[in-house]
Amino acid sequence: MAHLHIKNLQAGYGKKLILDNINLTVEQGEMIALLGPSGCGKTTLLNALCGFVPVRHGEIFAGNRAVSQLPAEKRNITMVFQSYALWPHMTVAQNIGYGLKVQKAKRADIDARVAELLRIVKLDGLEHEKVTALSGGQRQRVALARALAIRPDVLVLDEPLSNLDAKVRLSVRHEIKALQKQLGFTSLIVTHDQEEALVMADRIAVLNQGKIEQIGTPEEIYHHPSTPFVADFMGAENHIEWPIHDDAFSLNLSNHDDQLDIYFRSESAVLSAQPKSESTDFNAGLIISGHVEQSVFFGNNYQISVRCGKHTIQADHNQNLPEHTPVTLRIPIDALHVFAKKEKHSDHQKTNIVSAKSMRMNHVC
Amino acid sequence: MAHLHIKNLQAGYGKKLILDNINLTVEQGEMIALLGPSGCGKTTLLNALCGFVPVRHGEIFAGNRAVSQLPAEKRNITMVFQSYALWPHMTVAQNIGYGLKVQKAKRADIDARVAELLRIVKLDGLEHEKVTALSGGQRQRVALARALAIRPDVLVLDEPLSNLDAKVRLSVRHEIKALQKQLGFTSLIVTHDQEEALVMADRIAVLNQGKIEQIGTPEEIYHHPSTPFVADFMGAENHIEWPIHDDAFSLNLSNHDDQLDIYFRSESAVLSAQPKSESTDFNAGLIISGHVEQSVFFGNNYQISVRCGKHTIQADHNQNLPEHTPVTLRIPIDALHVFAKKEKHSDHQKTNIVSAKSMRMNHVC
Amino acid sequence: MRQTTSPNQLKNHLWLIAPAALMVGIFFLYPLCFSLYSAITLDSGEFTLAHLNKAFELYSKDILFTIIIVLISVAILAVLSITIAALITLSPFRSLSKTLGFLYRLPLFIPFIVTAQMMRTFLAKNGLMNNAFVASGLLTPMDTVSFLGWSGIIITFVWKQLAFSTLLISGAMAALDDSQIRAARNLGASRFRILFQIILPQIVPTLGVAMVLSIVTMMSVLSVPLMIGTGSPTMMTADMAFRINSYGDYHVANALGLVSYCICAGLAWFYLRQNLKEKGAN
Amino acid sequence: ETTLNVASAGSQNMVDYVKTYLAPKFEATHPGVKVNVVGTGPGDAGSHKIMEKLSAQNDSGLAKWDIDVAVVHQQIGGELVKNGLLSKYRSDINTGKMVSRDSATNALGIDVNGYVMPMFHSQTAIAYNSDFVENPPKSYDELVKWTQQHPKSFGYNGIKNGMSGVSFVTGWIYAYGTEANKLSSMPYDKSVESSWDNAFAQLKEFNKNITFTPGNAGTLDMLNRGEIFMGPVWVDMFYSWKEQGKIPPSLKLSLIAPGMPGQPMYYVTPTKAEHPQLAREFIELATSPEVQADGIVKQFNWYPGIDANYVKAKLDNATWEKLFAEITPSDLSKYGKSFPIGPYFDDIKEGYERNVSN
Amino acid sequence: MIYSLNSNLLKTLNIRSLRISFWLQCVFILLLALAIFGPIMNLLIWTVTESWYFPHALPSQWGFKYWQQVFNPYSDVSGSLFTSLLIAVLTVVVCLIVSVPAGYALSKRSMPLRVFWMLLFLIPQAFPNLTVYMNIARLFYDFGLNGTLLGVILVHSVHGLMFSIWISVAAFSSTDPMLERASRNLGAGPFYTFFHIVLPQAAPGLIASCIFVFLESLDEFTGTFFVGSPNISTLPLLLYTASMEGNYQIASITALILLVPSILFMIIINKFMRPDMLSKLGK
Ligand SMILES: Nc1ncnc2c1ncn2[C@@H]1O[C@H](COP(=O)(O)OP(=O)(O)OP(=O)(O)O)[C@@H](O)[C@H]1O
Ligand SMILES: Nc1ncnc2c1ncn2[C@@H]1O[C@H](COP(=O)(O)OP(=O)(O)OP(=O)(O)O)[C@@H](O)[C@H]1O
Ligand SMILES: [Mg+2]
Ligand SMILES: [Mg+2]
Repeated sequence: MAHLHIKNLQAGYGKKLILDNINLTVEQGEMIALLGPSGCGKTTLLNALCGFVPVRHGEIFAGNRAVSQLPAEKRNITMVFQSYALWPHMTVAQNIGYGLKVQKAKRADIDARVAELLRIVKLDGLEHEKVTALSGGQRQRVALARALAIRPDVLVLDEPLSNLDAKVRLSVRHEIKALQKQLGFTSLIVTHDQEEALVMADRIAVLNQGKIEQIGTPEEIYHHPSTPFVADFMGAENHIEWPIHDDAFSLNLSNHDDQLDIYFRSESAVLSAQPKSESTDFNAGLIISGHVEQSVFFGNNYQISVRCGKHTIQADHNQNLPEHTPVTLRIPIDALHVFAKKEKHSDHQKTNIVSAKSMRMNHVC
Repeated sequence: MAHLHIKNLQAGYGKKLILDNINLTVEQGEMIALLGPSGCGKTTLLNALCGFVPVRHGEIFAGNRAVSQLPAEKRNITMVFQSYALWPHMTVAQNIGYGLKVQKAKRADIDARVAELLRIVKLDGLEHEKVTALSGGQRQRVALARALAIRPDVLVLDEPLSNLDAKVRLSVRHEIKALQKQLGFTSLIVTHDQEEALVMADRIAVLNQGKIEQIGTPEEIYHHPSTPFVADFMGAENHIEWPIHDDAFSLNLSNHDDQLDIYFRSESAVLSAQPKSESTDFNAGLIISGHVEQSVFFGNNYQISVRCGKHTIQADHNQNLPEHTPVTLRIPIDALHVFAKKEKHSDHQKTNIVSAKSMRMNHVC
Repeated sequence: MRQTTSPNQLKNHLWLIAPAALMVGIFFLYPLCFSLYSAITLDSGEFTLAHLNKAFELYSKDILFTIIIVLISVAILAVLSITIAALITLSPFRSLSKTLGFLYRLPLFIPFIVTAQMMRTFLAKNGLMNNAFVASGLLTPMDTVSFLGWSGIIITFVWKQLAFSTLLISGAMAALDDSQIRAARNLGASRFRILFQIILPQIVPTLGVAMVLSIVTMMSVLSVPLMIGTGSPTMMTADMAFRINSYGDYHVANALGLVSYCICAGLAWFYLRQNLKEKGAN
Repeated sequence: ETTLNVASAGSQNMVDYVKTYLAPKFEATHPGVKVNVVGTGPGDAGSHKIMEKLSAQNDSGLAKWDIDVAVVHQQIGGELVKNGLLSKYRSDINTGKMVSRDSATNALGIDVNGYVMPMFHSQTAIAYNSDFVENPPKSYDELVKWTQQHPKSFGYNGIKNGMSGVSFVTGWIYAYGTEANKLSSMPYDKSVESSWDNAFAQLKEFNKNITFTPGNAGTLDMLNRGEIFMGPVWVDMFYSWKEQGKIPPSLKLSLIAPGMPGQPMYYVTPTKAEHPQLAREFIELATSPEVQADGIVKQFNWYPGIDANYVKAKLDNATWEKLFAEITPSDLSKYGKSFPIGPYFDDIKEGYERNVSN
Repeated sequence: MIYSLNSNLLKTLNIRSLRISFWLQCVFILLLALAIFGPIMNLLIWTVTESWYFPHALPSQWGFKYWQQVFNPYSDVSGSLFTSLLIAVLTVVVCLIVSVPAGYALSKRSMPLRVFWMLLFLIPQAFPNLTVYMNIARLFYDFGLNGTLLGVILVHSVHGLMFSIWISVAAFSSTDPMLERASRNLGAGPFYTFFHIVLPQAAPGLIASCIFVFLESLDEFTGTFFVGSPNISTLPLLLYTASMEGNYQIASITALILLVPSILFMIIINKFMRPDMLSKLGK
């Protein structure tokens, strides 16, 4: 096990540059989640690490070895493929033991290690099954065991859960995390599911269009997104652009003459059925009045769409409300993600309005 | 548009019986979600409706027509396929207009209808693209438009969202729902994602091993599951079997000499950091004491794994807790789903301990 | 998604095969019966094994020769087409594999008889090949050897069939999931290992089809042994032609045909058995 | 318009001859008739296809067959007669009485009198490269010695790849087995075969010192390419190739003692030819002294099919001399043999397969 | 520092090993190219050879004499070429007509006796057909098919059926059955669906199968002779005659002429000849 260090990485296909200037360090034993929308280059990054996409520029270090010019088979960065990529002509044990066989390990050692891994991934007794006879979750675990068998320096996982169904996904998610803690391998996991990233990772890197937008702990990323993109991607689905010339909205920030982008989550909007009172609330940064447009049962609560002028705002509420009920939404100041209005596309600056907490965050590396 | 009525349906492959005695009525303009684990027969049911799997027994009525013996092309029950099944050699417009072309509609009428649908699914301007050039979400909408173009009696959708990524999924989900309200078609949507079912459907049918376990409104299904399977499937991930001979657990029900299966959600467990006090709480049906095993950041809250004897109970909490903190969990009586211990595998009886509310639920049809 | 079938559909399917089956039946199987019949009967119509005996007595060496030639050709063919297909799929140098992909297909478009004709003048002792070697100083005129004969037959078969079998095999390799190969490299396997342990085991069925079809083709070619082969032993097709042309003896010729068919069928059966076994395992 | 179908076995030269020389001549005298010439391939195989086609038509009982005139090899000519596929026509045409060779009446022991007209006569002989072989062998014995001194320099094509090799083997049997006259005439005696064991054994020994060639043309080709310096060839083919410049002028012919067989090509007409009368007229034209002289001898240097005296009269001396430039008339008459009768011929071939090549 | 040193060393090592394999592969390709082009070169040389004696390494006299001979008004090469092409194209058509439905049916795994049917179509190639053609000819005389184009086309089609069926089975198996369902679901009958959905999907594979049938037909002469002559004369027949009697120039020229349609066909069709079209063979 060793740490992984990516320096100024550039990679792409043909003339297309997909990854630009990626800097990322994964500490020994750490698990970092790469989060990002489809097509942002997550798989490309893993492929560059493993040697399936040539590195244009920059360097990759696994432990102390510079690996970016090594062929794939020499890198000792092992991948768990999204589609598992198990070999259908081999049994479970053969699949798992393959990497060791390649290293010309002794038969007995291989068997011992395979048995150990089968135990770890809880597949004891299935070693002689053909992998085609396994269910999705079982295959996933075989793929994991196969990657772990050779004790790689670094383990990278490409959306290991996206092919699984909801229940199985939960259990495999727990298993991977538990194994990672137990065995302590350095790992990089790709996902486009924010919940998955939050639950599994020690730190999260949010990727957008081939660039890392933010790196930080799950809490940082969730509560203090550093760009509108991250805010939006992390589930702050309500977005308003300030100033709005509409009485329904009132913003309670120190300075609001700026052009602002404001994001917040439906769950942080506190909804009350009485109309807007002028009492400036304790810490309500944004107060919006409107009326219920739709109310949808969401399990433990209802998601209420509130119509406020031209905007539809989503808010969670613990009970159903009939349509057209007039309501007031209060969003606490520290639940608002406020950004200076983007003028150039590539350059978002978080305004200094929002508390000093946001200062804590900066790009690692 | 017409209602769909399924009576005593049996279907299967070869000798295997997959669906047994399915009874289901979808009212005109209603949307029912079929929810169930992988392999329970959801796709098979849709296939039987559409005529791709022969009906062994029973009858299907679409409107007033008995359709179960008609060939697929005569049924006018249109399907949106899980994999879209768009025709790669046709453009978007040709895909959408195909059904009308089959009906020998006039060129101009087809064009008009295609244009209308493109507008509805917000794909204006893409009519001459090859479908292979579209993104996943766009393809999904083409598939939907194609199915709607012929104004089917009934629309069935097979996991229309499972191939989409999280953000796109949300927006397509809203679109389908909005279209359904707007156009008022009768529909049956298959999913294995409970949230999706809750949000989209007027009623939900939970399928397990080829049988309908429960039918009801989202609220009924969520709050009053009628079998342990439904409770578990709807996210009540904590399960204990009563009696437990362990002081850490105390159950506060009228009679508890019975053998019971108890399910509850992590979000309904109220966690307090002070140790168990003997004051019998207002309505706490179950009180559990234990200590924190793990605490995972989950976005708007933390999921705490609490170790209580041999059990690990998940509970939501608004703040992080260090490991080994002793805690007490209180679960209100109406958040407990209590079932008489299953003695025969197939026969669950909800005990009459739990309030009369549960009596409201019974299998529709 | 697996298919579902109702009895109704089955009937449809049989009906769909009917034209092709009838065509083969009437225009090949039926006349074939006469041949088979003639192989095991006397002129008077009595059953006899005499023709088969004679075929073995006179031509056992040729039968053996034929089998050996065909097997050697097929072995070389397999090795070469696997090599080429593997280079096309695995080579890190895209331009090389593209060149190769174009190159190997050329012989596909050259009929057997043209191939035989070309090879006959190419492989001869003073043919273009040896001349080229001599001109380039690799050989002296004294060292040149003629490849006409068994080696020429093999070379010609391989040359001609290479395109066909490589096309099938590289098709099968292309259809393999790329990530399976990546997974193996990722675990440290060299390209050779990947070829032998990951790719080949999975393309065995296609390799089988390619080889069976090639064997069948080679067993039935007459022009090559006639034009390239010299002296004896020779291929069975040449014997059959000789039997007919020289003696007007259809019985023994047909007996030889029967033997040849049995060899083909035997090899095809060998393949099918393997294939079915694998199917059964899954 | 009527079409006269002519099927010709043998080399493309022959087909071309019929197509480009005979057919226009015939069409000129028969307005409204078109001659359609098909080549069926060189060697016995070509003749055999003709026979198979005719028997197929015979078997299915057609009233009219699709070949009017065929050019076939001697052996097949005999078999065609035996199978009753030919009509007897020689007496119907004027040139019928101009034939003098024995082969016009007897094809490997089968009486073909009246059914066939020879197109031309051909002969096998040993071709050698005079640049490298100064004193060509004059007999089989000398040839054997020569091959011992020059291993692999003599080549022939076995017996499966064409008739020149078969001729050579037949000549071998004439030399070391049974003399030609006995084998070329009836009656057949099965026991004769047993006396050839020694001859075959020697031949097997002989084969070790030689190169096998791929076919009649293959022998000529290898001679041309300098891969062998000597080998048995068909004289007609030899001359055609030489004429076309496909073999060097240094190649010469020698007919060795005790003799090698030759054979004619036959013009025949099937029993149920669609145009029997036209067929007869066509053959008449083709065997007329003028055509034989101008077409067969002058153009191709082939030995004429009809009696030489009729032909010689139509030719200038120089042309006639050229015909015998390499093989003198006396050699030809001394060493030009016929093939043995069918059963012996089969015995020789099977004996070879059994004792030499097996 | 250690990093960069290390990486430089590794880079050179690595590049060297890559280089070796690069050159090895180049050599292999070169050898293959020589092996493939050598005989073809030889063929080309023979077409313009007038005489080529020992010990000349190259022809001693070059020229187009034999081209004139081939194209002389009597030899009817262009006629034969046309006939050959006509037959080849019609054979492709016949094969397509029968093998499209059969291939479609056989692509369904549920087809009873699938292996049996597949083997059945192997037989015409598997049995040495020299002896069978005689019987076919006899049969065709009975039917009155002898000497007709139809007869020759039938014989060629039977021969080509192996390729067309085996490959179209592969083509149809690789189409997505869901697409078919989607069409039925929208009210299209089985035939409409087949022609509008399935066939366009399978087209590339079907076209690939055409190549093999086309080539098979151009290669075939024994059957043509038995069934076609004297009325039908094809180029391979001429080629065969010329080649067997050692008339290399004529044979080479004829071969070259024969190559023209093949290569044209290839160019037209090359884009459909993706190897992966054939990948389902044997599955
Ligand atoms: N082989 C390729 N050739 C050219 N472009 C490619 C190739 N593979 C991917 N791309 C492009 O590179 C970009 C990044 O692709 P990548 O697969 O890394 O995305 P991703 O983040 O993994 O997305 P997803 O979540 O959908 O897997 C995309 O725009 C894609 O179109
Ligand atoms: N063509 C088939 N032949 C035989 N069995 C089948 C076939 N298709 C499905 N099955 C079986 O029928 C059962 C139900 O399958 P079905 O596809 O209806 O499940 P599902 O509920 O749609 O699951 P998923 O959520 O995974 O799509 C499964 O056990 C499956 O193995
Ligand atoms: Mg990806
Ligand atoms: Mg399904």
